[in-house]
Parts: sequence; C-alpha cells; structure tokens
Amino acid sequence: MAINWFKYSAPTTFYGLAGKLIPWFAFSAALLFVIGLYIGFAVAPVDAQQGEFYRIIFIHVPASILSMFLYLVMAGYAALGLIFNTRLSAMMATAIAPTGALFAFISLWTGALWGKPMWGAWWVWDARLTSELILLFLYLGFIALHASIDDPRRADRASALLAIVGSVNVPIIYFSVKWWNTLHQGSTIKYTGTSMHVAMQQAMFIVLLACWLYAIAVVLARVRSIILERERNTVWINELPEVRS
Amino acid sequence: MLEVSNLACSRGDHRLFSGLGFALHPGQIMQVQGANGSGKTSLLRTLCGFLTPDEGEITWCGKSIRELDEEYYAEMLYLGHLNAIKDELSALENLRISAGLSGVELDEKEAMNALRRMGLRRRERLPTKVLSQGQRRRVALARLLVSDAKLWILDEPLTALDVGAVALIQELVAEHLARHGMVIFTTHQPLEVAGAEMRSLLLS
Amino acid sequence: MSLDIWMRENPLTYVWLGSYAVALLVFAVEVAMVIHKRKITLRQVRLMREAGDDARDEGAA
Amino acid sequence: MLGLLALVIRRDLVLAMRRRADILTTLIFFVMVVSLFPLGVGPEMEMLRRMAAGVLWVAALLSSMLSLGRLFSADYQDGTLEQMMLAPQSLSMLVLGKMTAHWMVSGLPLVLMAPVLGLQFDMPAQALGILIVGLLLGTPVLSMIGAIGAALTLGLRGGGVLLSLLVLPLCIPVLIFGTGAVEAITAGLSVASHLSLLGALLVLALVFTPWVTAQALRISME
Repeated sequence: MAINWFKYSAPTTFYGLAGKLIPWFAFSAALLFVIGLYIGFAVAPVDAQQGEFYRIIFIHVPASILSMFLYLVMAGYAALGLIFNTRLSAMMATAIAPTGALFAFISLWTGALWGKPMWGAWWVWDARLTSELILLFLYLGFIALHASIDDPRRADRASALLAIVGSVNVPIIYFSVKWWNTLHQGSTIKYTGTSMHVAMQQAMFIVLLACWLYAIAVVLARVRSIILERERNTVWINELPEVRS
Repeated sequence: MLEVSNLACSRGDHRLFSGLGFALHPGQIMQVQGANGSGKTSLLRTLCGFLTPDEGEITWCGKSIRELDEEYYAEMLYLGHLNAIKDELSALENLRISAGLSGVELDEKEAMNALRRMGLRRRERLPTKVLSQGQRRRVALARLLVSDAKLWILDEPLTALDVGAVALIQELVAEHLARHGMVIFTTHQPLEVAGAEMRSLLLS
Repeated sequence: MSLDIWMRENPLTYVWLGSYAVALLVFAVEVAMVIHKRKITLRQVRLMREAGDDARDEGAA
Repeated sequence: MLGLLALVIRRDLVLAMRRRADILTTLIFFVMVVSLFPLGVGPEMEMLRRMAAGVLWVAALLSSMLSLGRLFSADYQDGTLEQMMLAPQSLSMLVLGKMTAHWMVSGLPLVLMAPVLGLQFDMPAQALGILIVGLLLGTPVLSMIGAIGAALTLGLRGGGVLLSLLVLPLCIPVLIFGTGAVEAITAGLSVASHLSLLGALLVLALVFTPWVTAQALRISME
C-alpha cells in the first residue's frame, strides 16, 4: 500500500501544495534580490584591484553554484525515480533541467564579461569556466534526449540514466580539466583577494539565497504543468477548479 | 508452470488490459485472441519481461520472473514478429549463433538436420538475404527444433508460411506438448494441434 | 578599441547592462515561458476534458 | 560465460568482415579529418608538430562517434537484440562482447593508422610511441562510453547527432589525458601519471559501462 501511495497520490497532493508555495518563494526571491543588490552596489566598497568590475561576482558566483547544485539535485531525483519508480521524481528531474541550464548560461555569460576587463579577453580557458561549459553541454544533452523520446516513461528513464552517468562523470571531468589547466599554466580566476569585505560576502550570500528561492519557484511552477500534462486522463485533474472553469 | 495474476498493461496513456489472470500447466496450449491493437503482442512481450506491467505479477514455478531473470530465460523461447536473423550470415550460421545465445551448443550436423526438417535442404549455406520471406521465417522457426525450452512464446508464428510449413509447425507444437511443454501464441490463421485442448484468452 | 575605453570609463553601466540586465532578462524569459506553458497545458487539458464529456454524452444518448 | 563472450565477439567480427565498407568509411573519415587540418591552419611544421597529438585525438574521437550508431541499431531492427536480452546469461556480458568487437573493428584500425598520420605532422618517434599507447588505452573507453549513448538513443529519429551530443562531453577526460601524455613526453617529462590515469579510466569503464549499457538497453526496449 505504501508504494501505491507513492505512486498515485503523491502528484495529487503535491500539485496543490506547490500551487500554494510558489507565490511565497517567488515573492521572497524578488525581495532578497533587491536587498542583495542594494548591499552589493550601495554598501559594499569598491575593490582596490578590480574596481567596480568585481561587482559581477554577486550574480556570477551564485549562478555557478546553483548550476552545479541543480545538476546534483536533478541526478538525485532521477536516481530516485529510476530506483523506486516514482513518477513525481522523474517529473522533478525534467523540470529542473532547463533552470539548471539557464543558470549555467548566466554563469558563463557573466564570466565572459568579467574576463574582458580583467584579462582583456572575453573567454579564457580557465578550469572553472571550462567545466561550467561542459556542465552546460551535459544539461543540453539531458534536455535533448528527453525531448526526442516520445514515450514519456522511456524518456524519463533514459534521461535519468544519462543524468546519473553524467553526475558520476562530473568530478572526473572537473579533475581532468583542472589538471589540463595547470599543465598549460592557464589563467585562474581569483575570486577574492585576501580581504573580502563583509558587505561583499553578505551581498553574495543574499543573492545566492534569492537564486535558490527563484529556482524552487520556477521548478515548482514547471512541475505543475508537467503533472497536468501527464495526468490529464485522471479523475482528480478533471475535477480541479482551474480545469473545470 | 506459468501463472499470471491481476495483470494490467498500458501503452502511453492507453490502458490495454487489466485484471488479467491465467495459469498455464505443462502440456497445455493457449491462443491469445483479440482485435488489432488489443494488446496481444504487448502481453507476450510482458511475459518475456521486456515490458514492466503496471500492476500484477507473472510467476514461473511459483517465483516472480523478475527475480528468476536468467533462470526463467533458460526455460523459455520467444519468437517475435522479427525473425532475428542476419542477412549476411547463412542459415546454418544464423541457427548456430542464435542457439549459442540461448545457451545451447549446436554442432554442424544437428543444425543441418534441423534446417533440413524445416525444408531448407541445399539452402543451408546460402546467405539468408537471397532467401524468400517464407524461407527466412523457416530459418527462425528452426530454433524450435533445437531448443530445450519448456515454454514457447510465439507471436504470429505462421506469417509468410505456406501450407506445408504450417502443417510442420502444428506437428512441432504437438510434439512439444507431448513432452509436457507449454505454448502460448497469437495468430490470425487457424492452428490446429492434434491431441491437445486449445485454450483461448480473449483480449478486448 | 572603443569598447575597451568606454568600459573603463563607465564600469558600473558595463556591469549593469552586461551582467545584471542579461541575467534579469534570462529570468524574465524563463518566467514567461513557464507561465505560457501553464496556459497551454491548461487549455489542452480543458479541451481533452470537453472531448471526453461529449463522448460520454453521446454514449448515454 | 567466456564462451558466450567469445561467441558474441566472433559473430560481430564475422558480420563486420562481410560488411567491410563500414569499417573502411570510418577509417577514411579519420584520415581525411586529420589531413584537412594542415590545410586549415597552414603548413608551418613547428605548429603542426605541436598540434599533432590533439588533432589525432580529436579526429579519433569524432570517427568513433561515427561508428557508434551501428553498435546496436542493426540488431535492434532485425530482432536479434530481443533474443540477446532473453539469453540465459547476463546481458552485461553480452554487451561487453559487443563493445569489444566494436572496438576491434572501429578503434583498433584507428590506432594502427595513427602513426602513419603522425608522420604527416612530423611527430618524433618517442611521441608517436606514447600516442599509440595512449590510443590503445583510450579508444576502448570511447567505445564503452559511446555504447551507453548508443543504447539510450536506440531507434530514435536523429539518433546519430543526439548520440554525439550526449557522449562527447563524457569523453573529455580521455582526450585530456591522451593528449597530455604526448605533450609530457615531448616536454621531457614523465608520462607515467597520464598513462596510469588513462588506465584507471579504462578499468572504471570496464567495471561500470557494460552494466549501465545493459540497463539502458532494457529501458530502450520497453
């Protein structure tokens, strides 16, 4: 019976719960963004070496952190779905992928913009930037595989396996890229000097929190659409107020 | 003994069947009937373990086929729509390799005998790409002769076969049943087996 | 290069336009996509439901 | 167990021998890509020497992608794959056999061809030796990682391009250590660490990829 509960009622209760939570997450994300950016731009002092340019880190670092964590979370949900055959986890994995890919993109974009004034080149083959690029490729592979399989069950399971293989590979890739980078004495992005001002840390932390809340809100909203789509033949979907009207 | 209880299967959104149950004992034969799209092939593929049922359980000698896995596969033989023969290989090579995959070592003489009984005399060493549809089907069906599996799962075994070959298949099935084998199959052509009661399962 | 000079003279504009505006734009596009998907899915589900109702009505009649 | 492995390898080799054109096209592709590079970047020997290992490795990576689509698709289309999944032996073992055969017909010819192409780039003998050792250790890993992708994209439209999209990022470590070894020997450094890392990748791939590929095949057959 426990398995049945997992299998059938989880999306039901989750749909309603997610609907109630989304506004809270979205609102607090927006609020924290404003606070974080206010501290970042008005309170935090100008950096001695990098001038105003360093202020890119307030979005660059949170985006990088999130893109990596979201991949792990996605692989975790994928593994859950594959092992316990729960439908909701597979839907969550599918819903996370686009957000993760976008954060990876933001991280690359802001990294490039930071690189230009620092090293005079838009792109440097720094270990972290290169890994981030490969991470974006992994996200795109996941999304492309899921999109090209018509049968939703096979799509979930196949892309779940890919996500797990990818997450096992991520440390190996990161290590090898770092190795390659030191071998070629490439440039390394130093995020901080010895003294990182308290306000800088605060701003970065608050924006990171805001990004997390934003990601949760968007993923929940997306998973609600996926639930609607997948379960459209069930009774409970047909009795939802937004469907009846 | 093959037992199926409360089986439910779906393809995409579409529920093919549910609450299906039956038991197949040694010496019994069962025909799965139903219109196109009623899930005959899906049922047979579920019995092979290719498809995971939505609900229900399939057991072989009291144990779930999921748990038995390879032990179950050693005792069953499946013949699908596809012949599983390679155009580049000769009939002889095809038969010996497919027997090898199912764990039966086959020497050349045994394989030749089986192919001859299937009416492929003097074509044993030709690449199968020069054979006709019916002859290729015969190459695939020759596996019935060399297998020692107890359970035969045959999906449309009679397609592309002429009258002579159909008679031969009926003979083979009767022999298999006499050896306490089990057969479950689908067909759109009549298949009569002497000395055995034909059970039928209707999918709607 | 002129961009280089402009960048040094207006670092804050560069940071804002280059990074934050782009990031916010990405967020906005994503939110719009999610809302759009929700709309489309809801419409589709409603259509399916009406089609199902019609079939049932015909069956009853 | 080993009998089955030998059976599958022998079968795939016989099939490949009767369809020799497939092996040759991959090999010709490899030769062409490598030969195009000097035309693209110019004939200065100093630069070509420095690029050689990277060019050969990237070309090997691309050509192995080219042949991956064939790994399971023929067996999938004619129903042999179904029969393989019903074999009373472990599917992982069968998959390992298919990977091995695939490497022998698509990876090994590249390894044998590489020194000849290396001479086009005026690679020193020492570097050539390490290149071959690296390729010998690395190309099986490419076949094995590729097999996962081939199994996942089985029977999909546009499977070939999708396959490369999935597999190429996962192959980056092999590329890095393979070219790194050649660069190390050219710079007069020890290659032991690079080669042992490649060996470690090979062992890891041998242990995990057959099982993962078998799972992927089961998912794709549903």
